[in-house]
Amino acid sequence: MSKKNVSIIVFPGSNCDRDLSVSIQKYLNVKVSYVWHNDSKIENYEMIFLPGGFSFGDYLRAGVIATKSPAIHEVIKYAKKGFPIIGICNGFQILTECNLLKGTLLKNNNQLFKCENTHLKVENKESIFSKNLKKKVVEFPIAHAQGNFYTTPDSLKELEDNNQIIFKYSSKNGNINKESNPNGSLNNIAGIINKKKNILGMMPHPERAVDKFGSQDGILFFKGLGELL
Amino acid sequence: MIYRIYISYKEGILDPEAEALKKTISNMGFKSMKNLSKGKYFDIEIIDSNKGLDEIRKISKDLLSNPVIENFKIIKK
Amino acid sequence: MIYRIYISYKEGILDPEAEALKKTISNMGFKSMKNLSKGKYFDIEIIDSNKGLDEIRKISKDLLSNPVIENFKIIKK
Amino acid sequence: MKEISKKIISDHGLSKEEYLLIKKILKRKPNLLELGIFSVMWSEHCSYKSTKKWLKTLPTKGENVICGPGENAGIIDIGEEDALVFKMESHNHPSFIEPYQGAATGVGGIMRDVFTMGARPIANLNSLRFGSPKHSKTKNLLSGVVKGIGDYGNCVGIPTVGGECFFHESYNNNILVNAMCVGLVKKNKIFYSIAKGVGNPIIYVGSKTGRDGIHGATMASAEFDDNSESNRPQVQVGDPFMEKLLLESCQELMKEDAIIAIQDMGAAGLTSSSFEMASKGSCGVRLNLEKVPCREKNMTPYEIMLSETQERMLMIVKPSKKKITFEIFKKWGLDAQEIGKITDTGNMEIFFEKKIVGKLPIKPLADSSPEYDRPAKKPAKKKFKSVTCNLSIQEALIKIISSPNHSSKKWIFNQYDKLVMCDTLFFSEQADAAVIRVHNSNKAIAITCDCNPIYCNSDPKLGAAIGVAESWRNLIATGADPIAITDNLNFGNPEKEEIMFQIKEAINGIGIACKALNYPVVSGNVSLYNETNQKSIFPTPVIGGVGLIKDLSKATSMKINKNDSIFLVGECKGHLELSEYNRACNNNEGKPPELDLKKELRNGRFIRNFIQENNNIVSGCHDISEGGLIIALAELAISNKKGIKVKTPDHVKNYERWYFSEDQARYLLIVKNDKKLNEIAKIKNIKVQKVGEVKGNSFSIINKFEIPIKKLINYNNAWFNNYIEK
Ligand SMILES: Nc1ncnc2c1ncn2[C@@H]1O[C@H](COP(=O)(O)OP(=O)(O)O)[C@@H](O)[C@H]1O
Ligand SMILES: [Mg+2]
Repeated sequence: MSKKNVSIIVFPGSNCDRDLSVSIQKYLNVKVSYVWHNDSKIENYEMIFLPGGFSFGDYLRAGVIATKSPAIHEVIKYAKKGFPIIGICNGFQILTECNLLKGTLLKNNNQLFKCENTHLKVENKESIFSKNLKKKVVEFPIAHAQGNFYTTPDSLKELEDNNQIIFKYSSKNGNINKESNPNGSLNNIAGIINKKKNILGMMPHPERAVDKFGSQDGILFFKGLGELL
Repeated sequence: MIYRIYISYKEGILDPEAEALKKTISNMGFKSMKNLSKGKYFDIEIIDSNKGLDEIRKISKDLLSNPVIENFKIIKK
Repeated sequence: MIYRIYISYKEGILDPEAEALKKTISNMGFKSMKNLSKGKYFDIEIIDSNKGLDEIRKISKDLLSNPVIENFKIIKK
Repeated sequence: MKEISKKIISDHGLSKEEYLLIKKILKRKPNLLELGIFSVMWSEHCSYKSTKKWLKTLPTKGENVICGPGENAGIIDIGEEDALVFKMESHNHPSFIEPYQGAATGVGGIMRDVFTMGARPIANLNSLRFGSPKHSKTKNLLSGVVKGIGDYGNCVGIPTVGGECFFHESYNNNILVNAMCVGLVKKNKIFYSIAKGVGNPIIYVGSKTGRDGIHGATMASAEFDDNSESNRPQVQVGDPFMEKLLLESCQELMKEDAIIAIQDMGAAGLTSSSFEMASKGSCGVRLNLEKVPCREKNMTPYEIMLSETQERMLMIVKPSKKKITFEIFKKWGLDAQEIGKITDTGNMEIFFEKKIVGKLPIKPLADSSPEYDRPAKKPAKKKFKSVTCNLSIQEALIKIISSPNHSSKKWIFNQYDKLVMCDTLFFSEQADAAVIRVHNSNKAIAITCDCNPIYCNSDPKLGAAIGVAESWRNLIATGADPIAITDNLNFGNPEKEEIMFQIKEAINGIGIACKALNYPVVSGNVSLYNETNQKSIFPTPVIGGVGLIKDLSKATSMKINKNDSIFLVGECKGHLELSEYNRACNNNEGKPPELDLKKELRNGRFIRNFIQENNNIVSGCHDISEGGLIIALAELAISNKKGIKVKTPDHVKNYERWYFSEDQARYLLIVKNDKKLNEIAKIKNIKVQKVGEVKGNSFSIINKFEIPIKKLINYNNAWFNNYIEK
């Protein structure tokens, strides 16, 4: 086991913190420190996770109230220094709300919460987060009401030009089409990174794909992160 | 003193909820509607008007609206 | 012709979102706020004003508002 | 103070006799506050006055039962240090008035009942009944209820893993929303609601009290009429975020050895929570109502005591732990207040701004809570004419799987987060019962809820017993050992003799089945007066069953693999009355199938042991229920997206009876090795016969018909999508 710890920031209303920590400890093989949203210092900043859930009830807009927490100022600090930051589901929403990632996540196009398995085409195989995935298409479940990715045409172009799109919802065979778009996301976008390429935000849940009763592609995802430490 | 802050979608941004409503309304047989858009508002009561208004501007910008997709407008009630 | 329909909670109904926002705003260090309430609005453009207004009333009652917990108010813009 | 008029008394749902009893207990006239307290304590909802006598007959003990009915929820032992806490509760009336909030707060309430005992909720289920899809209200009610259930559980982060949804015109104006929650606790960390220790502080925590649902508890016990909708009482609004904070802060506080007793403020709010805690601990309480955090201005003691604001808890803590208690709640951003003390007076003394505003003796009030033996009468037997059915097997199959009650419920459960907590092994439609891993262990639990109101309407006793047996079968089919049930008894007005008859019969049926299957009742809920304009719902005693899978690698779903053989375990007797097949032909009369509990046990044990001992050759298992053999087979094909070739055994003469009968005690067992199954079945003297094979891309009965699997799936998915979109 690596000596380093990684951090999971916990907000009131986070509910995937434990799930994430189980996967991280098991497959990334490191210890996890939970950082309470009110803490103004993050001790273990080599890798920081923002978990899924409903921080502050997702009132107003998913993720926005969390961006006012002291711990987020720290997250922004380490993000700027280039440490890897990973936001999953609510974590992704928080990252866009504090402008660490481009765009925003609107309500799903059918206005309903959606929980189902999705297939994701790995669009960028070079990023530090995806280079070890070794599969063209991975299967992770989604569970969200606000996962409809949107951004302005300019910034979409920027995301494309810089190869910042990591995952797109696709069919099992990797076809990106309307039928495989679960929530109306622009160009089927499911996960992106920032320009400096150290921050990942994604709606699907890799930590829910580590069991032999469902997909196990999440194991690849977490093992792949191991190299970053 | 109460200020009302209106939040609305920026022009050109598709509001799926409004789209869904339009569809429902026409399905319900209402034929007069030409267009529908929607927004939210917040009524904030403050103590002191100078500093208060300043705070309201900040709250509107930093919290209540999402600059990627929304505009806000502050009106004294 | 555009009508604006305001939807707000009936008095005494718990609005957990407003409660959460009040807390956040005061945690953000803004001290002037005495109270906050919120609502939504819809701008509906219609063709014909007589029948149209009638339809708007129906839409407001049957679709846009939840009469158990919400009030609505129609205003000509 | 307002004089108590006859009208006030009847507005409070109290009878003349009950009012006289109140005066006798108090030895004086009550004031309005006291009257209000009596009325909620003696409401059907809180006192079970019409059913208590019969509920006492249920079997509630067993080697695995740690806590039976009487507490917030029941508790069973699942080995090592672990126990499960579970209960089901109805939110029928509130959900009809405001489907989204009604259903959401139902989920919130049942979760609090579970975590108040120290458990962490690990699974939610729900059992829903709506009116005819053609009824003007049904669509809105369906969308609102499902969204309400989903949004609440999703936000708190508890997976909603199963349930049922059934449409029938008898629910047109009285829908049923029953929510079940299962929680996990360490056996030595269970918390109860027994107040102790004179002088100990009573702490209030959670949402501020508003004028929500005042009289909700009495409302839940009153029949609707056409005015109910306009006469709307204040509905309760749920705040799942607050619930999550309460859950986490209570879990944290429970580690501190601070809590003496704890209880959620459910129906009848502060009144019943404080009263019940004191009553169980045989002590008195003194409440200072001005200390209660209020959301609205000028709330009266009456309103504060009767408010049903959600997401509030009451607890008695050790005085030495007051500081840490407040610190923990503060960390979670919650308002906590000391609102009173435990006393030795035996009275509930209510103070408001230093003045005493109400005083009630606790024990006499509890002891004299009414218990009725209401008259019951068996309705006259109706004669019926059997209509012959002229649908072909294929037509009937398609009609049934594309009907509202049998089409895929994906539209519903895709709105539920089924996977949060990462321990869901199987959820609805993957297996007969949801299977959830006990976190960080090698065991799992299976959970299901069931009721067939069509059967219950014809024969409440047999119908209810079949409900118990079906839930037991569903657990067995996942490889679990069934342990215990919770129940939710939904009926019409008990003051009517034929309804009282249904209630007594159903409870009797549950008791008989539970005794025979060694499957005790550890908790439950009763919802009466589900009628509008004299029209009652079908009797709907919903059974929530829980079982244990000691080795989770043996958990079994409805999985089938190519080239597997499908065997029918159990006997076909050809009972078609009240079957889906008959109903598809508008033939709605008759008796439910016969239930032989001995055979049920024998077949169930066989399946359970076979799954456990020969797991390597078992692919899946599925019980046969509504729709009969052919629907069970079609469900396997649909959920696996795989073709099945069905072969009719040579001895079969009547195809309709063979494929559609709803005889009990039957399963489909899907195996990789025919010989082994035949051998073992022979030794155990169990009737098994091969009915099909997993092959190809279509669903077919040899020499009868063939439907491409994609088409079959479309039939099964179409109804919900079309219904909601339109
Ligand atoms: N039908 C029933 N079968 C078994 N136990 C029941 C039934 N109905 C109620 N109970 C038990 O009676 C007690 C009181 O229930 P209830 O008033 O619903 O509690 P709460 O107000 O906490 O929700 C509980 O312990 C419950 O399990
Ligand atoms: Mg309770």
